[in-house]
Parts: sequence; structure tokens; C-alpha cells
Amino acid sequence: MGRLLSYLAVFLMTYSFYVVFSGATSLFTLVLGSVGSLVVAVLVKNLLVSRKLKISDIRRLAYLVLYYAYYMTVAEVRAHVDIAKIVLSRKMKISPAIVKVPYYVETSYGMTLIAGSITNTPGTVVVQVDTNRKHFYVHWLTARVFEPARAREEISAVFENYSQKIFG
Amino acid sequence: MNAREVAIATSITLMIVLLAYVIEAGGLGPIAPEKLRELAASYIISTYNPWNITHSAQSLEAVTAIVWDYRGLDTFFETSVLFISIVGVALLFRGYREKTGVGGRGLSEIVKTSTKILAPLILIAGISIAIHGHLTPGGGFQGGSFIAVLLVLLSVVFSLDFVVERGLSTSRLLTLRSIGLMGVFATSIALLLVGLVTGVSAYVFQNMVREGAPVSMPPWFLDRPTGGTLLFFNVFEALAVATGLSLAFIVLSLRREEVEEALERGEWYE
Amino acid sequence: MDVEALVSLVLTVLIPLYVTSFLLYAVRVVKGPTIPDRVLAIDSLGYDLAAFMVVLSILVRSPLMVVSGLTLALWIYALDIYIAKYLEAREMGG
Amino acid sequence: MIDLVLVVAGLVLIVIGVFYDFIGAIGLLRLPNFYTRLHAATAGAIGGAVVPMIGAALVALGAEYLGPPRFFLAGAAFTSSILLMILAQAGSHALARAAYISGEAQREPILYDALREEGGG
Amino acid sequence: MELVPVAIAALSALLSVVATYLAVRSRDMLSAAVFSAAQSTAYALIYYVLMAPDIVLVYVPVSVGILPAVTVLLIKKTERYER
Amino acid sequence: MLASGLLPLLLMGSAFALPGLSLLIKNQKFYRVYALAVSVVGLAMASAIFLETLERRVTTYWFGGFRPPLGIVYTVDLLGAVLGLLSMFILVLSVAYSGWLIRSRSEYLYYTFMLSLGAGSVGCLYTGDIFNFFVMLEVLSLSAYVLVSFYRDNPKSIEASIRYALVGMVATSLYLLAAFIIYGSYGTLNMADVALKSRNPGAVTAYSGGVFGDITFSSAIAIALSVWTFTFKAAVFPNHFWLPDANPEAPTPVSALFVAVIDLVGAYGVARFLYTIFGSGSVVDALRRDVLLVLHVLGALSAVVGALLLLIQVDIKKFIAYSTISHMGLAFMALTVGTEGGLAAAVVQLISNSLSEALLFYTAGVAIVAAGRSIEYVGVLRRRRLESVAFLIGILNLFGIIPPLLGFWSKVFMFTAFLEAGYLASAVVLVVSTGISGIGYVKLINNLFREAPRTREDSRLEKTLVAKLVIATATTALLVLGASVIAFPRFMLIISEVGRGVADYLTYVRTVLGA
Amino acid sequence: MSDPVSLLLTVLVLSLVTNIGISLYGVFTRPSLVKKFISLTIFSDTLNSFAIALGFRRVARGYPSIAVIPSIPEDVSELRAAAGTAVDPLPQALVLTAIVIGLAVYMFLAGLIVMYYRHYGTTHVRPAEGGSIG
Repeated sequence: MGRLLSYLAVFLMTYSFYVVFSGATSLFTLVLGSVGSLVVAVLVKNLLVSRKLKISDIRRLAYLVLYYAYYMTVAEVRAHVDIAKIVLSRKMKISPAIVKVPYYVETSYGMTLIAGSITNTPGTVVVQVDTNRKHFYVHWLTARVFEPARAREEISAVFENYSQKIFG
Repeated sequence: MNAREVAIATSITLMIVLLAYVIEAGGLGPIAPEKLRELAASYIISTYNPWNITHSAQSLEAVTAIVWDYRGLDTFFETSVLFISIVGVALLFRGYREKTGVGGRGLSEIVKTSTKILAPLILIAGISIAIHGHLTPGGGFQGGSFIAVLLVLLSVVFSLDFVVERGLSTSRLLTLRSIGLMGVFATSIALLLVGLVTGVSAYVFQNMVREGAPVSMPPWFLDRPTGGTLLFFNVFEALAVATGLSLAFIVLSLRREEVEEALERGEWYE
Repeated sequence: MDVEALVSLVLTVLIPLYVTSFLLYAVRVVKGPTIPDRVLAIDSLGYDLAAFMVVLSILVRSPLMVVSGLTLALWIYALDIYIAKYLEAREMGG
Repeated sequence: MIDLVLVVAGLVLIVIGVFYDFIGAIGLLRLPNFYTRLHAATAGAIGGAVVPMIGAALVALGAEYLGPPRFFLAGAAFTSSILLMILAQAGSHALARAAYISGEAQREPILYDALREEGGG
Repeated sequence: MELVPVAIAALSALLSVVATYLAVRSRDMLSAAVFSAAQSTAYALIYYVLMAPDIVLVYVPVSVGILPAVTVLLIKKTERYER
Repeated sequence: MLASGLLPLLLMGSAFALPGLSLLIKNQKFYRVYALAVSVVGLAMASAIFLETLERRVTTYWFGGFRPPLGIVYTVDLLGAVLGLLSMFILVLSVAYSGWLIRSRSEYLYYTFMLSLGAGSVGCLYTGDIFNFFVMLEVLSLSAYVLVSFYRDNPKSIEASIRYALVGMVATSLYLLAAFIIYGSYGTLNMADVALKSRNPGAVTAYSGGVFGDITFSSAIAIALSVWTFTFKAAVFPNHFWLPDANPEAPTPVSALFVAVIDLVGAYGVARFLYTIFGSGSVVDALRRDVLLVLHVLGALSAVVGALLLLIQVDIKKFIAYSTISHMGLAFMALTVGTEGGLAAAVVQLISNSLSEALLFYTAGVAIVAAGRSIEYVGVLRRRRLESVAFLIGILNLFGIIPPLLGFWSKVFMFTAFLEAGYLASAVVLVVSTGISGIGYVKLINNLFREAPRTREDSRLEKTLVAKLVIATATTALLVLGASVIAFPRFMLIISEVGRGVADYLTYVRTVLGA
Repeated sequence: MSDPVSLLLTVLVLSLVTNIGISLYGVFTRPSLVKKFISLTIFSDTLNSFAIALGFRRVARGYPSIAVIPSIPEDVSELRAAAGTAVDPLPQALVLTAIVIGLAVYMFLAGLIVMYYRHYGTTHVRPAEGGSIG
């Protein structure tokens, strides 16, 4: 059951991407696409899913959408305004530093979500990740603090909250 | 700069000056004419033309129609050139043995996970481009190269071992590739065989009904045209290209020692 | 003012700005003292070209051309990965 | 009416995109070293590519004069933007890590380097 | 109307000349590969503006996706600098 | 005609199957038989095409059922049919010979390329489409590059293959540029269509309309680019360097194919482009004559240079390669005289050259296995009666002064053709190059009758039945053809008909375009 | 030549021709095989771009469209209208074929270069014995 569910999850993800991508609602597209998605699901299921999925995992999807909305409207906008100010100012007040930021999520998906969010906001880039000791090394354009705990507050605390809820 | 370089530079300069002169002096007419060449207009008018089906490929996309139907022979042999080159690479490194467990670290965990998520999306995008080849821009080769680059990407981001362990060993890729190529070959002579069996005349690479050849591929699938052979060609070509290119890449990136022990010293003679 | 004229006008005005930023990126490609700099510049150039292609397909009214943008973005990423792999381990595919 | 709203919203997003394209380009030119330029490049990728792609999708949904293929445009543009979100971060990170490990790019100016203190991570 | 896209094509052709020159001149093979990728990107834009999306779809995977991989592989397996 | 359409597809399709089959069948003997069977079927089809063409002068096959300018059409005229038959014949011989010579754990790969090389060559000879010619040329060339590097443990063969591939790629790309230019100005890619429009720029054909721009300019540049490619393929003087590089490093049957097939395609391309497509009466007639003259001079140079360089060779394969260059130069001289007699002489020269060089390679292959590659080692053939006789016949044929042999007739025809056209100097060059190369041939014959300095043991030497059969067949073919020049008047009729057919663009155009 | 579009197209074609020259120079004079390889890819890409430029056209109003019929046509006049604005599809098809063929040759060439390096320990071409180019 759990196995079937994993296949179904991959299939649905692929198929929805496919439907949006081809933007067509003709039967030709839908039928051939379902066959293709089935093939893809069989091929990549082992690559993608490592744990057993449950029906209740749908809740996580809702968080993902919520997170996407938050991320695009709040976090990104704030960071973009900052970088625009820096680049366009005459003297470019930057204080670059590589700081250590701990993280606590367990799965690699959660870790990737946090790291991706950090990198995708201008001003912070993950340079190196230590998966054993659970640290990111983040290059921070306008570093204000260097201690790991406080840097985490500034950089990744919000992302991690969501990540915890989405991927556990 | 020695004399040889000067000579080469001079002759190349001469050549490009001549070429530029021919182009600019109107040897080819205006560079972008207002009037389409007649042949091109014929292609566009007949590529999807149910009113004159004997000259039509029943495909909305003119480029795919030309590639696989009007000039199907070119493309068949283009595929064979690719086949020759890939088998040629296999010949150069013949006798290698894939070793697993040699190691290879791959890139960081973040890149690995991201690529993992990307994998099904790129795969399905490639498949979509391949099966819509006769409706929107794209086609078998385009879709196939999407998938091939994905496999290359996987072998770079993780490691060669990873890809081999997940079942994409070279012999399996070779099998898939042969299936794809034989599919292309079978599609190209399918209607000829049908014609031979039913006793009517038919052409090699025939697609729709032609003058004096009344057999035809199915023109519609559900609510969209299939372009007859084009759909099959696209699917098989995508399979052949994807597996073939990744096969060549995997063979090229074999480690030195894997090939070294396969060298058959003394196979040649002076 | 109808939608068509509005879209065309705004996009036509925007295109010179796009081209200017492409030129600036190209300067960094040529200048970039190190390999990562150059790759980074090509990277940004490619992503912006992808977006530009999408926008251009609206302007020239050929919506079917849009897939090119996706293609470019994807394989520019692949280029990143190859160079990164080379720089990191001085090895590819293993 | 809804068409016009979609189109205008989309155009606004595209304009923002062009602006950030500019920011990215200027930042890439002005900032002193590779690691700082990475941030400008991120701005160019997210603000300059993801945002206008979403904008183009909105415009396409609204612009009826493009005919039926506009849904194709909208869908492809939207999926491209999502893919780009994944691609951009992975690419930047991979480059940054590679540059750091190989020492290809100079690190100065830098105020504090946790990674070096930890011995390369 | 048609002026703007054609101007872009011409501009990217000029850029591609610069990229080609640098690719042929540079002693470091890796940066030659990077410049050739830049040239490919410029060509992709030319193809796009000249209304050939099919070619973009096949050219970009081949020329930005596979050939740099092969070139970098070659450099890795052989040597990086030219005499 | 269906057979012409199916022949390259058959060869290529059976090549497709080989790597897949290798996963099922491990015994390499199977592949020898398989390749031989396929190429024999190919030979049968080529003969059928030849007979059909003999009757109808020009036959066509529409791929996909599309009318000519719209789709690709195979147009076989007598020249293509004769050369196709010849190249398939050599292919069969070489495949059979490989069954004796090649011992490898991956023979199936080798035969894949043999078959694809055959497909490429017949495709080039039969096609009636300018771009399709490029594709087939690329099939041919790539197979050749791969086959040169077959002994990949030999550093020299890798190096030769790289040199050959780099310049070959540039050469075929230039042909591609020529094809683009022709499309740009003529608006069509069909050879017959272009041939019609180059004579009559005002002509408007169905589906492809009229011409664009100034076709004189563009035809000139297209001729220049494509002829450069053909001289490369045919190994004529300034572009001859790849042949002595690549030829010795390839396996011996492949060397035979090189001289007999690839050079053939180069000569064929020149004949097709300068006589049928842009022939006399076309808009570039004046320029065409200049190009013909230049090619004539180049041919003369390569005849003399090849003959001179031949004298200093110590490697038997290089020796034969330079001999090929010299003889291809002669063929080019005959080809570019501009008369029907010259064309006919060129065809005879091509046939004679291909057969006898292939024969020399086959016999030399035995000597190489038995002793080594130096020309002094051919003495080992002394104890092998059939091989030594065949070797002698091959050399005498190349030398071309012994009457009943084909080589003699080809030289006679060439001589008369030169005199008829008033090219006195060319006749002198013919005699001189025969004389110079004659010294080399005499040296070789001398070696044949001397004891070889060394011999080797090789298991292949105990079972030489296949090799003997191949050599006997080639010798018989050479002798029969030489004899039939006198014995069968019809043979000469066919040959002169071939010469006439190349220049007869009207029949060509009429058959293809049906007007 | 007078109107700006023709001028721009001329600039485009001339830059392409320049590229042909530069890359051919690279193929013939650079000592490293990898450099020759890169130059060769640029060379054949340039030829292909040239063909695409050949297939471009201008229309009386607006911009030409791609060679795809956007939706299933109702009658023949729609096809004629498409032919009135579409660019030439044939060079695109030819270039598609040419690109794939080029890729095939490069793949094999790459394999050869790797083998060359294994034999000689360098990727620089050795001075030719017979004075040949390449």
C-alpha cells in the first residue's frame, strides 16, 4: 500500500507538471502524458522516495504552497530591495563574511529546501554544507553577527519552521 | 607567426572575403526576402492539408514534417551517423569493464537533492517535447537530447557508479538503443511491408495515402492528428538518442584503468 | 487602449533595457578574472535570456516558441555543474 | 476586465524583472570579488528571470489575441519559473563550493571566514 | 517592429565574434570551453530571433549541454593548458 | 525502382541490428557469415539496378511517394549504377577477406562499420539530392574514420585517424556550405531541378518555383567549395596527404575499400557536379571550363607526384597508396578533358584502378601476415602460386603496358581522349607518369622473385582458402573485363554510353521531373 | 541596403563570416587537439547559423511567424495565410540534420583525442611527417 502510494505520489507530481507544462487539455495530450508519466514514475521512484508515504502527507503539500506564497512575497521582496540599495548606492556598504549556520531538520529534502531558500534570497549564499554536524556555511553579503545561533535567527529561522512542517 | 600560419591565415582571409562578397553582392538575393521560396511555401501549405492528402504529412509542424517525412531518408541516415559514432566510441574503448565501488564523491548534498527533484521533471518535459513533436516545436531528437543530458547530469552530480547501480549499465543502454533503432527502421518500412502483404504498391518511408499507393498510417489519435509515422519516429528516435548519447558519454568517462586492462596488445601487426 | 497595443508598447520599450543588461553581463564574461566569474556571468546571462525569450515570444506573437527559454535555463545549469565538478574534484563522471 | 487586470499585473512583474536584471548586471560589474558577485547573480536570476516568467504567464493568460496556444505559453512559462527556482540555487551553490574548494577565486575582501577556521568543512 | 529583434540578432552575432576570438586565443582550455559556451548562447539567441525554435531546442542541449561536458571531460582526462 | 531505394536502407538496417545481436550471440563466426550474406544480397540488388538502368538509362525512386523537388529522390544513371556495382563488388570481396584476416574479440563492431561504409558509398552514388549527398558522405566518412582507428592499440592509427577526421570534417562542412548556397539561390535541392535551372534560369518548376538572386556568383562559389571537398575525398594532389597517412594504418581490407570506394565517390562527385548539374550550357560554363582546367592540372600534378613519391616508399601499403594517388590523378585528367571519350576513359580507369589496387591489397595482406609490411617481404608470396600470379597481374594491370589487361585499355582510351581534345601535354604526362611509376612496379616485381628476408608464423596462414577465393575472384574479374574490351563490343558500347549519359542532362531532368 | 533592417542583417551575416574565418584559423594553426576540437564545433555551428539566416524572411506588416500552423485549420485559405508569414522551414530541417551529424563526429573525435593522449601523453599534435596540414 505504502509502496503503491509512493508510485502514485511520483506519478501525480510528474503528471501535474506535465499538464501544466503542455498547457493543453486535448485527450491526445492527456492520454499519452499519463502513459509517459507512468513510465517516469516507475523509473525514478527509487531515486526519489525513500520513506513510506501516508495519506495524511497531503497536509504537507498545503504547507508547501503556503510557504511558496510567503517566500515569494515577503522574504524575496525584502532581500531584493536590500540588494538593490547596495548595488545602486555610491559607496556599496558591504561586509562580506562566511558564517556558520546550524540547522535541525532530519531529511535531505528539508535541508535542501532551507539551503535553497537561503541561496535564492540575494545576500546569502550557501557555500558549503556539513551534513554530519548539520551546519551550513553561508556567505553573507551584509554580515551583522558572526555567532552561529544568532546568524540562524537572522538568516534561516523562518525557513526552517516551514521546512520542519513540510518535510519533517 | 611562422610562414605556414601566415599562408593559412591568408588563404582563409581570401576565402571569407570571397564568401562575404558573394553574399553581399546579391549572389543569394536579398538576405531576408519578402517572398518565401516557392518550395518552402509548398511545404507549409502541404504539411497539414486534409484537402490534398497525397502531398501532406498531416503534421501541424512543418519542420518535423520535413525532417521525418519529406526528407525522412536524410534523418534516417543522420540517426545512423549518430549510431556509427557511438558504436565507434564503443569500438575505441572496447573490452572495458565497468567497475563499481571505486568511489567518486559527487557534488554536495544540496545539488544532489535538487537534481533528484529535477529528474522526473526533465524526463517528462523531454517526453512531452518528443510526443508533441508534430504539434509544437520539438521532436524526437530534441526530447531525446533532453533525457540524455539528464542522464549525463546524473552521472556527473552523483557518480558513474550511482548511475550504473541504478540499472543503467552500458549493456542495458545498448539494448534500449537497439530497440529504438530497430523501431525507427521498422517504422520506415512498415507501410512497404503492409503493401507487400496486401498486394498494393507502397513506398519506403510512406506515411499517408500517396499517388498509386493507397495504404496509410492512422492520421488521428483521439482528438489530435498523429502525423502518421511521425509520432512513432519521434518516440523511437527519442529513445535511441537518449540512450545512445548517454552510452557514449559513460564510455568516454570511463576511468583509465578500466580500459587499460582491456587493451589487446599485439592485435595489430606492423 | 486595447490589450494588444498595451502589451506591445510596454514590451518594445523594455527590450533596449534588456539588451543593455545583456551587454553588461557580456562585459563580465570577457573581463571576469577567474573561471568561476565567467561561468557565473554566463549563468546569469542564460537565465535572463530565458526570461527574455519568454517575453519576446509574446512580443512577436509566436507563443509556441516559449519552450526554448526552459531549455536554455536547464542546460546553462548543466554547464555550471560540469565546471563545478571539474574545479572541485578535477574529475568528471566518477 | 479580468483580462486587463491579468495583463497589467503581468506587465508590472515584467518591468520589475527588467529592473532586477539591471541590478544583477550592475552588481556583477561593481562588486569586488566572486563571492559577492554571487549575490548579484542571484538577484538577476530570481528577480530578473523567475519574476518576469510568472509575469509573462499572467500576460499570456490575459492576452486573448494570441489565440489558443497562449495556454501553452502560460503553462510553459510558469513551469519554467518553478524549475528556475530549483536550478538557480543549486547552480550558485555548486559554483560557490567549487570555487571555495579549488581556491580558484580570491576570497578577500572578507571579514570573517568560519569555513577556514573549521578547516575546510 | 521587426527592427528590434533583428538588432538583437545582429548584436549577439557581434558578441559571438568576441567570444569566438577569445575561445580560439586563450591558452587555458577550460576558459576556451567556457567562451565556446558563451558563443553557443549567443547563437541560440540568434536562432531564436530568426524564428527557429526547433533549432534552439536541439542546439542548446547539444552545444551547451553535451559538448561542454565532453570538452571538460577531455580537459580532465588530458591537460588543461596549451603550450 | 524499389531496389535502389532499399539497398542503402538494407545495409544500414542490418548494421543497426549487429550491436543488439552481440548481446545474444557471442560466436564471432556468425558475424562473418552475416555480413557476407548481407553484402552478397547488396551485390545482387546492385546488379539488378545496373541491368534495369541499362535498359531505361535513368531510373528513379521517390522516397515516401513525394514528387521530386518536394521529397528525396534516388536517381540512378549509368555512371552511378556502374560505380555502385563496382563498389558493392569490392565490398563483398573485402568483407569476405576480412573473415580470413580479422581476428578480434569484437568483430561484430568491425562488420557494423563495413556495412555502413557500403551503405554510405551506394547512397552517395545513387542519390539525386544535394543535401542527401552530404548526409551519405558523412556516413561514408565517419565509417572510414572509425575503421582507420580499428587497431586502437597502435598509436599511429589513432594519430592518422585524428588527422583524417579533423580535415575531413572541415571538408564535408565546406560541402555543406555549398549545399546551403545552392538552396539559397536555386530554391531547391534536387539535382535535376538545379541542373535544369542552371541551364535555363528562367525556368519555373512545380513546387520549387524560380531562382533567387544572381545564380552565376553563387553557383561559382558552390562549385569551388564542393569541388574542393571532392578533391579531398579523391585524394588529388594538394589534398592527397590523408591517403598515405590513413591507408597503411587501417586494416588491409579497409585499405582496399578506401582506394576502391572513397576515391570513387570523390571522382563521381566531380563528374556529377561539373557535367550533369553545372554542365555545358549552364550559366557558369566559362568558369566551369577554368575549374576543369585547374582540376586537369592538379590531376597531372598528382599523377606525377604520386608516381615520384611511390619510388621512395618502403612500406607496401604506402606504396599502393601512392600508386592510387597517381592513378586517381590520371583518372581526374581524363575526367576533366570535357569530352565523352574522356569520361568513358575515366570510367574505365576508375574500374581498372579500383579492382587492381584492391587485388594488390588483398595479396599484400597475405604477405603482411606472413612476413611484414616492408616491400621486400613480398617475396614470401613466391611459394604461393595463386597469390604471386594475382600480384603480378595486379601490378602489370597498374603498369598498363600489357595489352589484354584492362589497365592497358584504360591508358589507351585516355591517350586517345587527350589527343582528340588536343591536350598534347597531358598525353606526355600520361606517358611520363607511367614510366616513372613503372620503375617502382618493376622494383616490386623484382622483389616478388627474391627470397623474403624473414617470415613469421601465423595460424591464419594454414587456412587461406577464403583469401584465395577472394583473390581469385578479383583476378578473374580483372581478366574478364580486360578481355571483354575486345571480345564483347557491347561492353565498349556500355562504357561509351556511361560517358554520354553523364553529360546528357536532358534525359536526367526529364526522367526526374517528368516533364 | 538603405533600410536599417537590411543593414542589421548584413552585420549579422558578416559577423558570421568572420567567425568562420577565426574558427578555421583555430582549426589549422592551434597546436592543441582540444583547441582544434573547440574551433571545429564553432566552425560548423557558424555554417548552420548561416543557413538559418538564409531561411529568414520579412513580411509586410509585423514579424514573421514560426513554421508551425498554430491550430487545426478549417480551410485552405488559413494555410495560405500561414505561408504568407511563416519563415522557411527547410533550412531549419537541414540544420537540424547537420547539427546532429556534427555532434556525432565530435563524440567520436573526443574518443580519439582521449586515446591519443593515452598513447602520446600530450594533446599537442606532433609535427607532421609528410608536411601535411591538420
